[in-house]
Amino acid sequence: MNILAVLLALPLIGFFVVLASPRDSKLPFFFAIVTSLAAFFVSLGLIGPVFADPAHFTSVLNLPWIDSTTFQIRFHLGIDGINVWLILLTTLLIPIGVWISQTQIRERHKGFYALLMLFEFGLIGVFSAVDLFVFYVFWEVALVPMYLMVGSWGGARRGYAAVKFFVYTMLGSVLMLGSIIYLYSFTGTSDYQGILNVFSSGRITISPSDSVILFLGFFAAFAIKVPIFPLHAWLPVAYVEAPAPATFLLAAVMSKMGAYGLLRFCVPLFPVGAHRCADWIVILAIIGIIYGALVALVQRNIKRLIAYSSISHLGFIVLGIFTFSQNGVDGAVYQMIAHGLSTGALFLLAGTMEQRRGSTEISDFGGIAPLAPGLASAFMIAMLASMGLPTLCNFIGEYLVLQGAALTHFPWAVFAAIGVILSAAYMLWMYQRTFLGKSPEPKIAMPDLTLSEWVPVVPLILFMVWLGSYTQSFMPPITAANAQLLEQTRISNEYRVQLAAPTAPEALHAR
Amino acid sequence: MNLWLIPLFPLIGFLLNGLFGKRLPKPVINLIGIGSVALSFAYVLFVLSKLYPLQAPFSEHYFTWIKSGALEIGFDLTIDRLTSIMLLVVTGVGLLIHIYSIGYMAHENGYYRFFSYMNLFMFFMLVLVLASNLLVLFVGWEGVGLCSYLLIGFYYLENFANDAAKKAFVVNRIGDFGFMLGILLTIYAFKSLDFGHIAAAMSAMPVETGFGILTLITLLLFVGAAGKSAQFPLYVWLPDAMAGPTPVSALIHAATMVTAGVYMIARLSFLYDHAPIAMNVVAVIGVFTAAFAASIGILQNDIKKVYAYSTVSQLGYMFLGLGVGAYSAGIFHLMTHAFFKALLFLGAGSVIHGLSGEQDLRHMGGLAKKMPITCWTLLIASLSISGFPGFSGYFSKDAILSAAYVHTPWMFWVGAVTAGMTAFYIFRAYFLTFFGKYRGHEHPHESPLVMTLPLIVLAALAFGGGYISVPNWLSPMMPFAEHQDTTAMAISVGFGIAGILLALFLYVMRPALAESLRESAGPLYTLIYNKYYVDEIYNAVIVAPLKYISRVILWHGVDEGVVDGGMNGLGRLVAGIGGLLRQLQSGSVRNYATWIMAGSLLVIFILGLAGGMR
Amino acid sequence: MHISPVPLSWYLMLSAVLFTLGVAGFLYRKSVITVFMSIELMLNAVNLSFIAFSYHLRQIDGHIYAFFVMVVAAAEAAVGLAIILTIFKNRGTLEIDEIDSLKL
Amino acid sequence: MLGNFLPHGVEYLRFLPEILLTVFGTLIMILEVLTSERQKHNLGNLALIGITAAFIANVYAYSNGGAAFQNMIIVDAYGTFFRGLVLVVGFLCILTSFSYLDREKAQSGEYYALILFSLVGQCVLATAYDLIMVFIGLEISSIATYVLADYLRNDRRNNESSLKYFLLGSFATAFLLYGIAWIYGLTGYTNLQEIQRVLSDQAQRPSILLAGLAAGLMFVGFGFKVSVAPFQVWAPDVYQGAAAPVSAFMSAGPKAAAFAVFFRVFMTSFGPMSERWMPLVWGCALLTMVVGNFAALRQTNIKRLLGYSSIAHAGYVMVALTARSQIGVAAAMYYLASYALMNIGAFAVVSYVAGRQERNVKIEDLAGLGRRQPVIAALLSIFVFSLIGVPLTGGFFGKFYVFEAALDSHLYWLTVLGLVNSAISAYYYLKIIVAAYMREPGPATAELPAPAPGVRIAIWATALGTLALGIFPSPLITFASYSASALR
Amino acid sequence: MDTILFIIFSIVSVVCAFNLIFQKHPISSALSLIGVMGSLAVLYLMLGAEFIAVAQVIVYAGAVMVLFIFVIMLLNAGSEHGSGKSWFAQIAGLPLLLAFIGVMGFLIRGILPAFRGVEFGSFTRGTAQEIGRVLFTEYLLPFELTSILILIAIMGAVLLARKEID
Repeated sequence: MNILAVLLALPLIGFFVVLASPRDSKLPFFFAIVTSLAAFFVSLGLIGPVFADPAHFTSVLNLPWIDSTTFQIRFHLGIDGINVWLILLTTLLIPIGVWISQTQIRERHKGFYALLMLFEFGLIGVFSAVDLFVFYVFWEVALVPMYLMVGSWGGARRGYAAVKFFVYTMLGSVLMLGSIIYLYSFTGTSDYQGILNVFSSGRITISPSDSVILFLGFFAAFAIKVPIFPLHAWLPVAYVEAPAPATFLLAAVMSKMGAYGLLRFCVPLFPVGAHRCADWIVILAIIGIIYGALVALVQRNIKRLIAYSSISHLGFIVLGIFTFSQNGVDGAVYQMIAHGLSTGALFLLAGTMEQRRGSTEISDFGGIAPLAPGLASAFMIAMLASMGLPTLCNFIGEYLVLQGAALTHFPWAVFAAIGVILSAAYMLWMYQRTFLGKSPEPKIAMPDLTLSEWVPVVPLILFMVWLGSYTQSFMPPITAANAQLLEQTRISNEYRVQLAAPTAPEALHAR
Repeated sequence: MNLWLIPLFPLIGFLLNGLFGKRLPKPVINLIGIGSVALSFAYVLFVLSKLYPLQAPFSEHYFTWIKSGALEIGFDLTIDRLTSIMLLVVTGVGLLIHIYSIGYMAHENGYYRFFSYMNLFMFFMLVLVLASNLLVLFVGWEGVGLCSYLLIGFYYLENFANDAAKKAFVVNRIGDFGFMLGILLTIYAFKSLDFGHIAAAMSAMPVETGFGILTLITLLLFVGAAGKSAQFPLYVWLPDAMAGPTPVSALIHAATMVTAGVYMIARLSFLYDHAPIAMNVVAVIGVFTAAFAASIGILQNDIKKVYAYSTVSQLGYMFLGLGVGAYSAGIFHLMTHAFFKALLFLGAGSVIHGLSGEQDLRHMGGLAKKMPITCWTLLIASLSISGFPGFSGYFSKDAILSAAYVHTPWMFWVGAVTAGMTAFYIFRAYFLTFFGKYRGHEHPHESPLVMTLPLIVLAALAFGGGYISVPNWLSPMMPFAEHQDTTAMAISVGFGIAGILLALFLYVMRPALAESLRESAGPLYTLIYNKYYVDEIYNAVIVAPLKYISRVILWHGVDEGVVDGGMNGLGRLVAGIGGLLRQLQSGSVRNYATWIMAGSLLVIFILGLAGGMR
Repeated sequence: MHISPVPLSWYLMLSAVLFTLGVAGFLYRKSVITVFMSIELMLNAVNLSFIAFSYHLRQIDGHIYAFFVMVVAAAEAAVGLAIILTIFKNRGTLEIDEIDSLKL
Repeated sequence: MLGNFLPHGVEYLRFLPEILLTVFGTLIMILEVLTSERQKHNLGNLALIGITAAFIANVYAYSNGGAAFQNMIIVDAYGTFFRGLVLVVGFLCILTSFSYLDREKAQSGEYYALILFSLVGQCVLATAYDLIMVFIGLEISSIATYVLADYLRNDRRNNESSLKYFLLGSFATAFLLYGIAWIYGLTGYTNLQEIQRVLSDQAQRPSILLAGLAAGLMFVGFGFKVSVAPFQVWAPDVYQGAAAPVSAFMSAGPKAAAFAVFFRVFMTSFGPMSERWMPLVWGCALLTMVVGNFAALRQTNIKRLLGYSSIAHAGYVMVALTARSQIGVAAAMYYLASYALMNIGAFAVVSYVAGRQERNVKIEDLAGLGRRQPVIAALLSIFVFSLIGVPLTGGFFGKFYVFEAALDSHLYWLTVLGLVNSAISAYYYLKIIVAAYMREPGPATAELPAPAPGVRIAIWATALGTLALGIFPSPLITFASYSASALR
Repeated sequence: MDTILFIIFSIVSVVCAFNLIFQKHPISSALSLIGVMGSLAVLYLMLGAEFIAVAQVIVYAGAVMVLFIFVIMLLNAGSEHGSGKSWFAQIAGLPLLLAFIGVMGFLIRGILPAFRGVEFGSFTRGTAQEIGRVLFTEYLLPFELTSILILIAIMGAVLLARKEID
């Protein structure tokens, strides 16, 4: 019995079971938490094979799906060093999302849990898809439940936020769909490895210009999802309006879909295009890093601030990917996980604060550290992590990204590092205005974290420390897989300052 | 040899106090907090005794921390002669200050928090010291920064404390920016961060005459050092850092953390030796900072501020020493400074404690009788920092100055004058505190034994510390030409004594004269009194514009205006087009027929006419 | 006696003209009934083309078409007029421009 | 000499579905007189039986297909596909009609008879192999639909919709006829195959311009029936005005049939001159998508919104025609099938929510449907997401198929623009979801009765069908691409 | 001879058509339409379509138009009074029509090859007998289908036009 199949089936089963269970009872929650936890433990089984052979797809699921005269599309999923941790991140965070939903969500729990299950189904699919068509399918499948969660349980402007979120994503993904279809009609397959084989066999060659166009098609979808600088307009409003669990998952997991796609598909499939555009993308990423930080500096709302800060952090990921250097890419992958944990924790705690205060306006808080020391320290740790303090997870990712950038093109590192300074500035300022100082009159009721609220926080913190202090339990498969990936794109420029321009003749055979 | 145990004890202390301290009684907290430090102090002694004479560095590899491609960074600890000094200073002085804190913090709430933070600090400081590669050092580096943030902001209900803490962290981050870039370039240049590797690689490389990669690396690292060790222009956070409890000022902002920059450069001496340009920069910044801070110190009225500026100034001396190539002298001064400056702060703390929180010199005076021990120990400290012959400061400072004299005379002269200023303001503070008649309203009383005992021990060190010849101990690592230049010595000592006498004259014999001088100085006085308006300038030139740009231009302008507004505008445009197209649906059959007619004409035209005769 | 032949194109031209006039009627008349009549005119024009072509081709299929068109026209007339009746019953007008409540 | 004109039995067999439909239709008309008011819906059941029988006959006819009645009709896979499609459409529409007619107190046999007869016309269109059959079939289907559109003759909206449909329809038919006249005059044939032969034959082929004229005039006629811009103007008004089940029927059945014959004529008869009409179709496809989607953005009336959306979807199908390839035809077939399902489903929900005399047809009238009728709302969202083109629904795979065909024919820009269009369309479709799930319940949904069995069955069937087409498309693809090879 | 007849009746038909458009009252329009049909019948005859010509007169002018006039009487539709609406038709209509006729003219006169002229009596197959034969052999199916068409028409007409039951 294929473990990946089980992993994929569990949330789906959970979805239907939750739907079937009676509305006003604890059962939906029960089924949701059980299935999601089960999924988590099942997903642990993915690690072993990956460590054994990180550079290739393991625990592969490859079934015929659409098998007709016109289309042959196989339901092809697989796990390698790049996506294994993302899947574990998903399976870890979904139960947490379910757990906090029982307090954070006030009405219609059943529907919410069902959507969460569907969401997990979509995410696991997105992260493990090997076939482009399958990838696109899951991509949208993950989008829909999130849209419904934001729109149905969100804040005052939920409708606006949800539609904006959906339409933005849709605009990007249709262009990706275009590229996928083109690849299909061009190579006769939509299978990632199949396409790579076709290209590497040299039977079919893309012209550099086509490579660029196709690349941009994919890039549009991923850039909006990440989001990269000028395309981020949907993000703040979505993060602010979404209900706490949705924001938590949106920021922690869903924002990784884009980055993952960039790394998994954009770069290896269209190395020429990637190289042609790399400089521009890096510039955008760096602008995003600094810009997001500066805008975060002056936000008046906690969730907005974190939202902009994650624009800044995600810039690092994109930067790392497009340095095409081992360190940069490793850092990018690591940063995906790290950002998922730290920003997730921040939003989670912001959610509990919102629950207590009924608002996330910074001006509504202040001096709550003595009232809720536990909350304050937990928030502090998450904040330090996202500030990139050593021994906490983000530092590793950011350092490696910067290292890769420095080895590729030093000035990039210089500009990117500015973001690190600013992150301290806005985070500490927010923390000071929220937790420290004299508490505002009239006194606000701010009970400390309850036991059930600690439950989700503790594992997150533990993982932050673990990822930050002992990376060897996570890094080896990532490095190996990335090395393989960079090898495929033949652009592993370790310790090379200037980016080697793709040599035209071979570039045609986009191996 | 299990070096890792050294930092481990404080870490455990931190975890215990941090997690359970709230429920623990004070004695247990003390036991944990101080015991952990005592243990690591003891263990340091044990290790050193085992490793003596420590000819070659002793390293231990524990695990690979980061491995990505060819880049591999291990979590390694190293101990060598340089480290040994730092270890002793950190754990020893640290222990004393911990003990002192029992008395000083007795009545503060958040007692357990204080000790857990202190222990955490000790942990990171020890990691910093023991680190055998730049990245592990950076871990400690950032960690102590964090702890200083936490401890400066210990009184987190007071916004000035929070502001000071934030300022400290952010300014340090600016330094770390340089440090991080330096690390990145080091990898680029040496493919490794390990001190051993770099040293080995360096021995092969020639001295860099022009401005090359080494100079760049060293300068970037120096930016980090300047941030951590409060050198111009990044010194601004240190005076504000006095917002924290006095033991914190003593431990972190006088004895240990602020000297990390000095330590780091000394640690990388082999690198700096190859980058003369960078060396000169270090020296110039150092000597300038020394003089600059000293001049500000003259007119401060807050006793802790006076000592804070003196710390800045003394750190300047150390950098001067490093810059002129006398690393060991720098480290020497680092050590003695740790003793006497810690003593000064603890003494000041004792005074403040005695006056239940009063810090303003203008409300002190005549305390000599009230608190004799404090008075005498502070006298020793003041003489020592003034470089009075026979006291520890005398040896270390003169080691530096004579080296400077050999290297570049003008630096020596500035340093000597600064020595005078130092002596002056230190004794100004001393006399204003203990001499004349009492100007305050509190009821001064001597501090308890638990506080005075550390004073006495430190006094002993501040006096005798100079007889430990650090340069010799370090000579195998950083050769130091021992050239006792008597003239230079005499000059600086002269300046020192002159300063003391002037202070005596102005603040003990003729207090009125000080007032009249102040009148006569006029604008110069106000300029210095307001610390050259540096903070104001920073605020006006950097902070305010940054906030303005971020809020008005970037957020409201670009983000809401262009990025979001642009997209929404596009949406509105599309909807507008849609609105126009809807107008086709006028509902009138005849119009519809007209459209169909038009369409058919179009179609016939395309199919029936286009292309002409074919 | 010899009879001068009429060019076929004249017939086609006539049919085109009549067709156009039918369209013109549709566009410019304002009474539903007359609009409907103009449609009939168009159909007649088309019939003329059919007949003319079938003459040219020496076939009678065109005639058949014309015949079917008539049948269809009759059927349409029945239904169409019935619809017009309902309109008139509910609105009391035949002004085509008044019947524009469904729009935009 | 009449002998060779006598139809053989097999020819009747090939025509059996139409015959059955006619028989049942007539039967219903007769029984109409005999049945009492509350027995009327049995006539509906009878109609359902008739359609089922016709469907079976259709399959049977396919099993021994071929031309019949002097090549008047041809029973090939293509025709069979569309026959089956329109029959399914009719079946579903009748299912949704029961409760509707009850609600409007307008239960009567004529309604069902008319649907059956118009189905006859559509079946004829699906299999027509001669322009005369095209004309007659079109008229049968249209006239029946005119009457259906005005079925609630006391409803002003019905009247107006019917009148507009009727006048403009006849107007367009005149153009079609004129085109037929010309092609007949130029080639001397009205049989599609023969026309193709003549047009592709260098020796006797007429001037391309005149052929173009004929093609253009016929394009106008077909374009009108399938609501392709610039001949789409009637669609929103008519769909808004007619009774919801009728709108559903009109937007699915006649449209599919018209597309069937449209493709058949242009791929077969005018195939030889496809180079010439391709640019035109290209432009029309784009224009149709743009007009349909953009005009819908500010729409507030759901039925009208669906009208615009039907225009937009016609545009996507036209993209498939632009590809001028077998895969294009297959894609169009697939698309029309999935569109029929999701569209009928959406209309069914609308007609259910609309209430007596369709008072609640504004989008905000759906407010709170998600809480009042969670199941219906969920199914509605399936339809909406399918209309948007979200994966695992037929709508998505239809789009994928269509644009795959387009790219195979190197229509890059059309593909990109079409995809962007489909993204824009998400905006107005989502308004439905927003209303159904993200608004507090409004008065319209407050006193909503549970859906009648007929409606429920129809909605479930369409929803499951939509999902099935999205998740297991293989069988239909295979059949479609096989049928497409019939057009040559 | 043919030419003269053609000219006369074509002019008559065109004039009647114009009249149909310019008359304000439906009745007169209807009458002018009958005029068109009559003259067309003659032209059919000249083209050798006897049966169609007769059918034209009987079915069209006879039955259909009578139906029209009957309805006009029934609704006693008065002469129409223009309204400012559908300005688009008013403005764009004429140019479009001119363009249309222009295009048709160009195609018919310019592109269409000159066929053999029309001579009365040279094509005589348009007899009832011929038509009947073809109708019941080749065109059997459409002919049968028209019966359904008529059926629908009757049903629809009854359905829509009958008095209210209630």
